[in-house]
Amino acid sequence: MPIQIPEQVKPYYEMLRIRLVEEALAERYSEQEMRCPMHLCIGQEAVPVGVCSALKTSDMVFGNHRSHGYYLAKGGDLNKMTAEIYGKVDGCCGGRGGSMHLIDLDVNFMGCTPIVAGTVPLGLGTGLASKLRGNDQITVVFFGDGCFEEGVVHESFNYAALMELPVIFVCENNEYSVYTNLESRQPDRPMNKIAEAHGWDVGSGNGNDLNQVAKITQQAVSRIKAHGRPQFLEFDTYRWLEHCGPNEDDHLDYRPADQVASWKKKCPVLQMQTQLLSEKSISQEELDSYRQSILEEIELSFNFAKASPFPSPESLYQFSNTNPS
Amino acid sequence: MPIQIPEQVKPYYEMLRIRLVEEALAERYSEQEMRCPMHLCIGQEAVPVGVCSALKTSDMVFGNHRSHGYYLAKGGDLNKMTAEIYGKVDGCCGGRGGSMHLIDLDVNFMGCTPIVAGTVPLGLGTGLASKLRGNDQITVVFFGDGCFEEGVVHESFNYAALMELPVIFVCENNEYSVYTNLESRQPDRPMNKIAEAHGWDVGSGNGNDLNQVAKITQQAVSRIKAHGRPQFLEFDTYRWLEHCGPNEDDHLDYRPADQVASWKKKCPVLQMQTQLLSEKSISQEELDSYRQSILEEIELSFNFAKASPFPSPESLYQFSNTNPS
Amino acid sequence: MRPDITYTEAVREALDFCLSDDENVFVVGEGVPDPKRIFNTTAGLLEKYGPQRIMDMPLSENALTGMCIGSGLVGMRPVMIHQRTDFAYLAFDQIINNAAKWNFMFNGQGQVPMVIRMMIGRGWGQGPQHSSSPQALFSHIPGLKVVMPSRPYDAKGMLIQAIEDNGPVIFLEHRWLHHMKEAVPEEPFREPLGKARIVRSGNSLTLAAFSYSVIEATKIADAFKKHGIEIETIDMRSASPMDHQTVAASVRKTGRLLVLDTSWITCGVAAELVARVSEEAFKELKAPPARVALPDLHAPTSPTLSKEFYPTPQGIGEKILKTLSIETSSDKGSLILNDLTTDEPLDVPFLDFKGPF
Amino acid sequence: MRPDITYTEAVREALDFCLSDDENVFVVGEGVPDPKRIFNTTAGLLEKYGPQRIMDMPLSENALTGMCIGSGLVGMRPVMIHQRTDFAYLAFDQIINNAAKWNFMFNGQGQVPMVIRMMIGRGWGQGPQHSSSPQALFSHIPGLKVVMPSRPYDAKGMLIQAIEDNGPVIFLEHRWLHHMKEAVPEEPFREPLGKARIVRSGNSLTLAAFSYSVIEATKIADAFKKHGIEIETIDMRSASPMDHQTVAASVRKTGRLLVLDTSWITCGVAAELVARVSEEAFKELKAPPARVALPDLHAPTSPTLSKEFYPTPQGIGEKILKTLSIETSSDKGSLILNDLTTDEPLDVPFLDFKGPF
Ligand SMILES: Cc1ncc(C[n+]2csc(CCOP(=O)(O)OP(=O)(O)O)c2C)c(N)n1
Ligand SMILES: Cc1ncc(C[n+]2csc(CCOP(=O)(O)OP(=O)(O)O)c2C)c(N)n1
Ligand SMILES: [Mg+2]
Ligand SMILES: [Mg+2]
Repeated sequence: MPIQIPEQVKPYYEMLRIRLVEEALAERYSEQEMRCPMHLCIGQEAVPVGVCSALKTSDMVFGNHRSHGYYLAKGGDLNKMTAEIYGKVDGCCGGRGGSMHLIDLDVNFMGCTPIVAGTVPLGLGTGLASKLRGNDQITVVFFGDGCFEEGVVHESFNYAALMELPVIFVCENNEYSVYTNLESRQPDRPMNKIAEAHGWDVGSGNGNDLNQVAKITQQAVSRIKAHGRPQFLEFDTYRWLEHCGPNEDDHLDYRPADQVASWKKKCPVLQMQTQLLSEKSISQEELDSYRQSILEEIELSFNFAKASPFPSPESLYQFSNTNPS
Repeated sequence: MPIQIPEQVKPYYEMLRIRLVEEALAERYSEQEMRCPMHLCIGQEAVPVGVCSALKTSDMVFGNHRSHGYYLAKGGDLNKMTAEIYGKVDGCCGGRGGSMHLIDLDVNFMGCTPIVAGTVPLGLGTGLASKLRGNDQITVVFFGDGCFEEGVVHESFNYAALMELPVIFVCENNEYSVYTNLESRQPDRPMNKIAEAHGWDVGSGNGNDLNQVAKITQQAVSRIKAHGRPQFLEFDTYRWLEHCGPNEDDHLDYRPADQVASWKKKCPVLQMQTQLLSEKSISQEELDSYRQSILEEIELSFNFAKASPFPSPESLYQFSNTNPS
Repeated sequence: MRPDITYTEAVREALDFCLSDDENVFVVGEGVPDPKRIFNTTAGLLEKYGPQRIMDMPLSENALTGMCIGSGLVGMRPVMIHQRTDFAYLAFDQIINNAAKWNFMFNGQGQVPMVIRMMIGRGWGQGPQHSSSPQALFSHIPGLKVVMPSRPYDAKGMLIQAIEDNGPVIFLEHRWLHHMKEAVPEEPFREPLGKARIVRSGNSLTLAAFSYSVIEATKIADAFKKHGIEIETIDMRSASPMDHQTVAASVRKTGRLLVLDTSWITCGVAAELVARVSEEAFKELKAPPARVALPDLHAPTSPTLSKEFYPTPQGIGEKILKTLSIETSSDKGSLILNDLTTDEPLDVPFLDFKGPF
Repeated sequence: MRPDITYTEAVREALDFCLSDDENVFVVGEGVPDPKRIFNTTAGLLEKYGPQRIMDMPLSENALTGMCIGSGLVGMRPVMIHQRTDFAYLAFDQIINNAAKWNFMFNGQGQVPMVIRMMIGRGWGQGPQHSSSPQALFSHIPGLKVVMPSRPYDAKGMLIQAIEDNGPVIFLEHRWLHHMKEAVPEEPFREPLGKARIVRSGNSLTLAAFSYSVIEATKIADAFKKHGIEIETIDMRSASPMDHQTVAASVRKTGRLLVLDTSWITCGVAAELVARVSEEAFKELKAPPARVALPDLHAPTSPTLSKEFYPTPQGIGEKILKTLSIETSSDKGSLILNDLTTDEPLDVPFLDFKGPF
């Protein structure tokens, strides 16, 4: 962070930063230089930041298709992310992946991929390794309400409970999978109860309330340290923009207009800001200076990304494990 | 049934018949003419018979690798089953499948296959068809405790609850998957709770007690008629012989000796027989005559199977849908 | 005559006809009734046939495939849709172990009259997990038909045929075909599964192509034609059954074969076609048979890598010249290659495409 | 020298060595520590390395594959086992979408040093769902190595190499090889992945075979040798990378090629080999290249159908004669075919086998 931020304001700063980064991405997407699908998490910033605030750098995180927030909250390098989205050689996977394939092993952001539930069982493996090696690394896997429907999630519930793995599954319930609402995909029952029936500890809460997310996650971390059982956390939140892409899509009418409006009122960034201001933890000037400093950082990251060369065509053949010829 | 059996004795007769058929199969297996894997359900007969006693012929049943009992209890043709195991043209799939691929569409035994959980989601499809068509056919899928670990079972829990499908999943919990005990595969929690958390009605009971199995299944059937929710039934039971093949395998010591012994004392056939005799629903002579008549039927079925020709080599090419050339 | 229609509309018309023709037909897939209607291929169907026949589904690809199979066993005719082929790998168990085998293993008892439509993604960062082209995987499995129409006409005729077929059919739609247009009859019609189509005849080389490659093949054949080289261009249309007979007959005339495919080269459908033609028309081959397909690498996102990854018209042209024993540096060779040279980006289906998709 | 050991024991020794050599190696699979010890290939390992490294698992193939992949990302070296290839279809998602792609798609960050041992079933009613041979499916996927050693020596050397390899390796063991014996060094050694081996040299025809087909090939070559025809027999050992160079070099000498494979013919690895050799050694081929593999049908249970389904020595012999342009009715032809005629059942690995297995 380019400027000094008081400890208790950091989570807010992180959320604001994710918001501003994504707004900038959305704005510039139409320039046609970010040539990849992009799933923004605007409106959902409290979950990544709240959860990651309870983790150490040595803890491991896996994401999914919508991972800018997880990546940044875990401490992933912004320049590398931006360059990745631009398909550049300095991207975090050298331009091979784009927005849906972020990785930063320096901070144990282990990777994210767009096949729904693809990374879920990987967390079992890092969890097992931690357990076998007797270290205290926790693994967090972030996924959505849609992902919960994949069988492998349930196989993972069984296995992690059986082996008592130090993993936390965080389900961001934004009520939609693309344009399909939860009621069209799942019966009316809490997801929590299923994890609980498998023997997991569970927690749930308001995914737009950073303090709540952070606290629930801290409790889960403490429970793991205490008795090693896996933890399932469900947070309710809401996506503001279209499923994939930089725009709003409320004209498509797949979500009730009042639903969108009411969730926008519960903006996690704004709520936190109001609180900080009312507590006088922060002044309006400080706020403005944060925003300014983040916008500068973002500007630099776009400069970095644009200045970075495209990968050379020949580099395509690197890391092909099968056919060395 | 070659002889007249009073209604209340029929379930006993069915169990005895399955037992004697499988004993005969086990005895003759060493002749090397049944050239296929064979999973016997000796010791577990009450579940198939009890469940099927609550079904109508129009109801549909799917089985798994261990399906002789399900097939016979549903009314499948014994001759065709025996011939199938012998790989003969009069087998229920013309010798193509063997013991693990039984089918008798005349009685809506829809098929069984050995990929664990393979038939589970098929029951969703027959269930959906019944629902869309507004008929009252119920679908039952039988599977084991090991099968419960496959992700597709959980996807099926979600879908059947969502769509309110008229299906009953019957889990025969015999505590083992091959040589691996339940504790090595699942955490210590009831399977029932998981189905329940998905919104299913559940029931469970002593799988060696035919009356209990029948009653629990009847209740499930009534609940489906009443409100159309899917039903999960779990029955505890025990396999006497080796996982696959005709012999005992207690010398392998993978099961506690007293466990085997104590379950053998709870033989479903013998328990029922004792009850019928003590109730005076049946006399020893009648019992003997049943046994005699079943043994004759079995003898005839082996004769049938042995007399049936092998399928002609050319017939192999029938029903190849892809490459007509 | 009515105006040309898109591939998308052709697919939609086929679905619409089959739904109206047989009440056992239903359509299910993630997003089927959503506002985007599977790239518009299911537009209007929900309104016409209702939610019991035009169904969304949970993200449970394997169970829902099994559901479709089970429904088929009692006479329904499911059409399942995956917006990307890659999601179908989650259902390989049910597709291979059950759909492909059921009718055969039960000696003809129980049919699985199921169609699985899947889209092959390409470009605009579809990248490593959203752009595979699994025709070879499915074609290796007995009991599955695998078709990949390249033009709107076939999309309609073959989809109707596929839905009416009594066995499982994998119906592969390349995303870069959806916007293409041509004249297609309004009334229903059927095109056979397993028959290739000679797009244009020629006598110097047989260019057999699968799916989107047909579009590339036709353009390239045009360029060669301008220079007096007539290439017989064949749209394979089906990967399984694979109509090698039509190709072998063509090779008997031209003596030369190049196969274009949209998937990885190793163990791809192009290998099968080369093998069959080599076995059957060996004597008539005047030059080694050849293939152009993807290198054995995963699809990269970055446009510069994309350009290296996907075949270019020039690259294909060079391979053709080689098969014809024309030096690329010769007058004719360099003229042709020059005509084929383009700096169009290879990560978008058409020039003014504005992602994402 | 110590006595010959079985393929089973060779596999076991390889596991034992790797477990002792690197504490990151672990073995997981359904039944790994059970009394049968995966056909004895894991015998003694539980006692020696304990339950943390020799692990059973729930029937959750996809999640456990993902678990192994995840463990690989942090430096573990998992060996996973499926007692039948068919169970691996439940894990296609993780194998293809993650294991095969991870290292490439993350630009070299994160390795998946995983071996998946899978057994190919055959006979005694393994039937439609327990006897597939998926080398072509896996070989089509970039990023996977696919090996199928046919002899104990290679089983040991290639398994050690596979476990030490930094990428995912599919290790296919045909069940009919497990009881075979030969001399194998007691100390660890490595055999390369991706290199074919000339089993015997000859100059009249190149017979390239995969897995159990090598056993068949060798017997058949013996029969031909008795009649003065020297067949160059090649054990392909790996399906991917596929060592077509060795085969092409052989064909340059013999002019003729027959490929034997254990899977379905269409889009199989034999097609790939035929295609590569046709492309590269076209001029040297004196006869059409040929393949013997399974018909595009599912494996039947009944012995009479099994006999029609699996290739017979006579059937392969006829194909060889045809490639050599020797009439089957000629003196030599009929003598050879006569030698190859056997009425051994084709549904058991050896004559006194007493199922099930
Ligand atoms: C296996 C698989 N099926 C379908 C898709 C298409 N898809 C991409 S994101 C997505 C929605 C996932 O919803 P959810 O898990 O709730 O995450 P959200 O997008 O709401 O953050 C779908 C269906 C996919 N990528 N992978
Ligand atoms: C997908 C799959 N994995 C593994 C196997 C091997 N297998 C066959 S039966 C069986 C045990 C299944 O246990 P359970 O479901 O409890 O049934 P039971 O044998 O006890 O009746 C296993 C592991 C298989 N056939 N399919
Ligand atoms: Mg969601
Ligand atoms: Mg069991």
